[in-house]
Amino acid sequence: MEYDISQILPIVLLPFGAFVLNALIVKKIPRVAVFLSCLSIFVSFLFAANIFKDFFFSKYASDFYVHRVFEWFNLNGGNQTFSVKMGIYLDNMSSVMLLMVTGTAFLIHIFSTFYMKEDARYGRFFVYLSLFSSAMLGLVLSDNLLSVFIFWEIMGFCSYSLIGFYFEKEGAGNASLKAFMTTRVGDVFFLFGIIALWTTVGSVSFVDIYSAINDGLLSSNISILIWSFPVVTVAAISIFLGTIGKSAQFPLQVWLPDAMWGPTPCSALIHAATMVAAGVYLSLRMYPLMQAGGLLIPIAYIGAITAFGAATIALIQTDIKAVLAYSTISQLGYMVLGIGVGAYNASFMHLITHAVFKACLFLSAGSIIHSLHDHHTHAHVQEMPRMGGLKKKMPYTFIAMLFCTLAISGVPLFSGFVSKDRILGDALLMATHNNLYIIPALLGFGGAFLTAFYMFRMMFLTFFGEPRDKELFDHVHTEKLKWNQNVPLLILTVFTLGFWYSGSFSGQGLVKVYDAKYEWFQTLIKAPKISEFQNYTSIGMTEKFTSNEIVSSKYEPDEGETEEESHHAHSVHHVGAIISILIAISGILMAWLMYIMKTVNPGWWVTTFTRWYRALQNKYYFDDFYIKGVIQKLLLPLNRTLSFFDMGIFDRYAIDGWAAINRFFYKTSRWFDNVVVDSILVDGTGVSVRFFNVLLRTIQNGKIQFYFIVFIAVLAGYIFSLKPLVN
Amino acid sequence: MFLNVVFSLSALLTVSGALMVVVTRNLIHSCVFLLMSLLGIVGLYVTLNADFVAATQLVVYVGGVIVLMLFAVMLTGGNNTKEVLSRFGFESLPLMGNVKTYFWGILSAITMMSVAGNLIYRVAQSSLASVLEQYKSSVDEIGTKLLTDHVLSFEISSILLLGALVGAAIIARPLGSKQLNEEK
Amino acid sequence: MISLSSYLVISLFLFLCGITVMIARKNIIAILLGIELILNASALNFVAYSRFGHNNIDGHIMALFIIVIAAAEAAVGLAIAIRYFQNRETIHIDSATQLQS
Amino acid sequence: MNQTIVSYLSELFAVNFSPWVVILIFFVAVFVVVNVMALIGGLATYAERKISADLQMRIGPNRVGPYGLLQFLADGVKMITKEDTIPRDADKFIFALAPLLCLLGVLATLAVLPFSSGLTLTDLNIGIFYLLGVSSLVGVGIFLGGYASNSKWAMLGGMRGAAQIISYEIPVTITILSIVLISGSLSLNQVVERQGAFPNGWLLFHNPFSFIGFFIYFIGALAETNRAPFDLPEAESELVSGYHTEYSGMRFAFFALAEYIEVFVVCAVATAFFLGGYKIPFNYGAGTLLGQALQVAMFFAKTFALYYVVIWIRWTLPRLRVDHLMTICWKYLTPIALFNLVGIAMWVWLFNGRSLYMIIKQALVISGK
Amino acid sequence: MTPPNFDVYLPVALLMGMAVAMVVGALLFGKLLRPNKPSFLKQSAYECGEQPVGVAWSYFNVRFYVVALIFIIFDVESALMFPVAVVYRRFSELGAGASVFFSVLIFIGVLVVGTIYCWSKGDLDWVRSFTISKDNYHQGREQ
Repeated sequence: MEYDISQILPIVLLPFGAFVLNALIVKKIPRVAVFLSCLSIFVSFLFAANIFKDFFFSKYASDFYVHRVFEWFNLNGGNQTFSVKMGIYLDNMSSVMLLMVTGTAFLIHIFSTFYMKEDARYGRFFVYLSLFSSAMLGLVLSDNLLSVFIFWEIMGFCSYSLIGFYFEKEGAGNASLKAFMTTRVGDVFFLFGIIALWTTVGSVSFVDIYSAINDGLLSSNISILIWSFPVVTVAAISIFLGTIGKSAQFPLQVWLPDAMWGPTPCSALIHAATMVAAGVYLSLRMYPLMQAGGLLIPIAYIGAITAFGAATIALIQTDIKAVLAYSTISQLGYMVLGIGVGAYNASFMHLITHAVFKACLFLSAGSIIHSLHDHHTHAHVQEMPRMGGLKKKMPYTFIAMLFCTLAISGVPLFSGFVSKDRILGDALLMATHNNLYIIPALLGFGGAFLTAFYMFRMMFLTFFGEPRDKELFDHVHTEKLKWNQNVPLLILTVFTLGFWYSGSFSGQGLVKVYDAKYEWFQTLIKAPKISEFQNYTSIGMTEKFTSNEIVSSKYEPDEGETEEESHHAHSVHHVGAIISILIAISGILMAWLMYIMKTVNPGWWVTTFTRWYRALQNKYYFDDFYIKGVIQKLLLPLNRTLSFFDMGIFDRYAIDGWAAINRFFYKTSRWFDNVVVDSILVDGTGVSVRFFNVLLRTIQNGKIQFYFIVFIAVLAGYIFSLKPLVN
Repeated sequence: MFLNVVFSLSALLTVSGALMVVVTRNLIHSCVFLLMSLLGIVGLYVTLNADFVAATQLVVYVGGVIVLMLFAVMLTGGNNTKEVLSRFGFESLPLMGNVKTYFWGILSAITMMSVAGNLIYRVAQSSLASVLEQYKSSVDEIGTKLLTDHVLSFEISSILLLGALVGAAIIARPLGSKQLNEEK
Repeated sequence: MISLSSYLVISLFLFLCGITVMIARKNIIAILLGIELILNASALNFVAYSRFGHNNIDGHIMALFIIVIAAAEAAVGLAIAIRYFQNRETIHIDSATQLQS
Repeated sequence: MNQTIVSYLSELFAVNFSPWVVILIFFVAVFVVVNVMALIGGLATYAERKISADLQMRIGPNRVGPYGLLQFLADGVKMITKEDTIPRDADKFIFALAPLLCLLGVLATLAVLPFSSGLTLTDLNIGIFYLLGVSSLVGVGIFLGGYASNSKWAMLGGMRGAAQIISYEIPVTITILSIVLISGSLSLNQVVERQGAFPNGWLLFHNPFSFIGFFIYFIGALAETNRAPFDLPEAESELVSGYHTEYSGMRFAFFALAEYIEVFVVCAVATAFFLGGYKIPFNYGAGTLLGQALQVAMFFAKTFALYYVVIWIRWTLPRLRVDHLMTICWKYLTPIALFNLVGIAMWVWLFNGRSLYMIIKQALVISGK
Repeated sequence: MTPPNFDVYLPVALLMGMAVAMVVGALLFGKLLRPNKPSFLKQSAYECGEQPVGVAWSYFNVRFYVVALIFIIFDVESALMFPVAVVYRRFSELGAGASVFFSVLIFIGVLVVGTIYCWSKGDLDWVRSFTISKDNYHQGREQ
């Protein structure tokens, strides 16, 4: 299966070209710019679909990757040359990811043409979107950490400018700044990890890193200050910190809710499909590193904590987008938990499914917000308490949102169930093996319950019951099927069904890879077997196939287990599936009791657990902690001390002293310059030149006749000097 | 015998003409004396059996160059541009254009004369076959040489003439008033 | 008796007169006259040598080319003199000391 | 090879003259020729007046002598008895020199005129070139004459005259050059010898280019001799009398004489170059003095015919404007003359110098066979 | 050492001498006959009866020079062409006609190029240079 690079590169280059072109023409003809963006992303979607088709139907789909490399630049660093090879790394995971990203991005583009229609900066939004999509696709296709980092930062910039898209609002500006800064914290560590890997491996290419891990190159120690750690641990921690920053994990999740200031489609793009997924994607790519670094358990803890805590905060949110934001955080937490418990395949699956239904959810919220227009404040309404009973007004959005909610809350037949259930099942399995995993597993199950609860709370508050704001409700038009409002939602809705991913409702399936025995996701996505990358050269083109044999279908990410182990795993997974189904149903039931039947009064909870409630309202005081604690108590004093050192000590003594020394020297040199150079050398030269000038000017007068006299004199001398002719 | 007469006459003409060219101050007179001296040279050529060269001298110089000179003199204001006697350039050197000048000129002339006398002496010493053939036409020989041996210089001289024509025409072309104002 | 040296002496005299004119006169046209004298002296030398030397005609041809060159030189030189006079109302040689008009 | 009258006589009488006799013969011949020329010049004035009177239906001079034939002698006497005034601020030296130069230039051209195959004074083998060079003295003379008499009219006339003469020397020279290409010699006798007695042998009808060249030469010659319609230098209606405004008496006479003799000379050259010169049919009386006399008569007859044409033109055509004069010279005559030169060069190259008549004859003969 | 029949040049010398003699003799002879009463008016230059103003030797026009320039170039050209013309026919009869013809053609063509240049630049026409050189003359006088 020979791959031509011209089939792969357009996926990145088309949106980027659209970005460049639009940046030029957007001021003049914004509509053309919009059309170009949509067209470019659609064409790259076609390319991605073509690639996915090849991977899907290839006999070698089990394990195959394309690797195109060319030398980018070559530094001489440390003890070895640092050769960065800009390259394309395309394997099963990338192909699936490409399909997901381009598809959702295309639908989001389409929806944006509806949502941003009346906006003043209609075209500019699409310029950002194009750049953003191209950056994400480039990250998916890039084969080394450095280019990953570059695209990563481009996405950071795009998220900054998209979150701050309505920069007239003060909150938007702050939110964009906050998002930028917070992700920077992670990116610094990420860069540090890259450097650490480079100094050890001498390359930043994935495959080189894999082979280096396999050869145990990374077990050498790197010394930070006085302590020394093994490189692999340091690199794993740093890169995972990058993931934390990017996909809003536990300590650094604060930026994501504020990022809701941006327009809703960009929220859908950033916080559902692409950017936050990029962190998880990086962690998955670096899964062998995490494994080798022994980092799985902390990752599991962080993921579980994030999932549960975000879910708890989401319970009391009244802003529809805030609910979605926290649900996003918690779902990302599930993915990270999946990585932690070694459910590589399931985690990636949850990434995909979550991307689909969360994009759909955001878009639905967008269409709701767009249709709810307050005529007093001339603003769109996002508050759930003012909604309600919208089911009759906007049926299509209702259908889409209902399906997505069912999916996210893990109801069977839906995609969320398949992926989340597998993660939880693996967590449970690991818990049976290792006691340390008990807490993450429990937190995961609790988070699932809460997820079901608050999602349906949102549903009920939005669509069911009586309209609480009558006037607002009356202004809403009954929606008709519009190609750029509802059709993208419905298309996404179709893909929230579970069997697309794992054929059957509860397991292996109908949809299979071509002549594979088991379901396609299981077959395609595997943890990279680093033993295959050894003595592998990453220069030039590489296409690697393994044999045709399809590995045995077990939910375990790592294979080669004995029979009873796999049987045990089967049983555990069945248990986990049953538990999560029960949990989901109970959560939905509770929401129903609270907000439809009104038998359970939410106020009671509030009054009973007041402090918890306040803590939740303040998001566990994270912002206060960061602002009051970290920034004011830590950074500002540090800043002051630094400035004192800088101004008081360094400036006064070092710089002023240096200046004093210089002054002394310049005085002496000025004296030297004036006396010796000017008055002796320069003027002396001038005097001598004038002297010779006076001498030569008299000879060099333009008088031809004088020259002639000289010529005659010379001739006479010559003739006198002739010797007599010999005869 | 007749040859000697012609020779001495034309030599006298030449020498006196050249001397007058040196001495006289009037430019037109200088041109006329130059013409005289050139006619004398024509006579000398004739005594040297160089009849064609003599005729060429007559045509080119008498017909062309002298007329050109006269025109140029008239164009530059005839001879009523008084010859300013200015310093020669060095303070140490004498004024030019007066007696001292001629003193210097004659001094240099004497030096050159001695040099040339010494040269002539050597030439006379060197045994030159001074047998003179019959008088015969030089035109055919010159034509043959021009077409065989010296054909290249023959053509190149046409290039030279072209350059002289174009260059002199460009230099001497009367200026438009605009150009003149620019030059002011 | 007519011999080579008599012609040489005449041409030498012409040459010296030319040099004297070139040195003494301050008028550009007069200097051109001197140049003509000098050129004629050289041409006369050529012809005299071609007559009294081993008798071949090349000396005549040299004289011809000298005349050609003299004509061209006179043409260009006088043109320069005229232009100079047009630019500044004189053709005094000593006022022609800088290279720009 | 160099035919002179002395060599002809020595051949005729089969004797060798001693140098003094040679000089004597030459002196006599030259004296005769010069006086004849002076006579011709004088008669030319009379003829001019008579012919003009005839053309204008007047009578003309008829008092002095039979038919006023001695008028020119009377004029000569008048001239020689006139007081010659020299302007106060004239350049005396050049004022005296100018007529001498004119006369010198004109008389020196007489040396090479082929009056007959034997009786020509001398037949230089650079004849025509020598003639051109010497006649260019006239231009200098006219210019100096104009310059010396410190008068505006004279100055203008002198400048014009010099410019006109040197300008019209170009087409004349080039035409003569093209004729030399055919005849292959510079000596006028040779040129005449190459022609035939009958018009089919003349160089005029040698080929079309030479036919054109004859007229170019004739116009140029008219202009060179300051004859009407080219008498700009002495245009009495514009410049009072041109370059000899200030001349009076004998000095003026020299100018006039030089002009009339020059007209004769150019006519003679035209005769020798184009009209077969002294050739008489069947070369009658060859080798005898009678034959020479006939040749001289033939030569003079042709020349006087041309002279008559010149006078006729003068009294027929109006005078040109000066810019028209220059335009005719530089923009018509010179290019045509150059074209003629190239054409004749090609003719000589292609037909080996055979004349048109001979080519046609050979063609007829060949076809006749 | 007089080479034989050098005396072909004798008539030339005699003619020149006769010309000189004619002029001088006539003037001397006339001196005996003619009156000599110079007066102021008689000796003043003729200016249509007016008092002559200034001197006639004033600045003249460049067109004269340009004409003389082109003339001398053609003169030299003809001087070089004459010997070639003399032997031209012989060469062509010897069969070297083509080469000789083309060498002559080149020689003339180069000069024709120069003439065409002067023509195109207007050096050959009289009036233009007159109109231009008139104010040139005034410019010269103003300085």
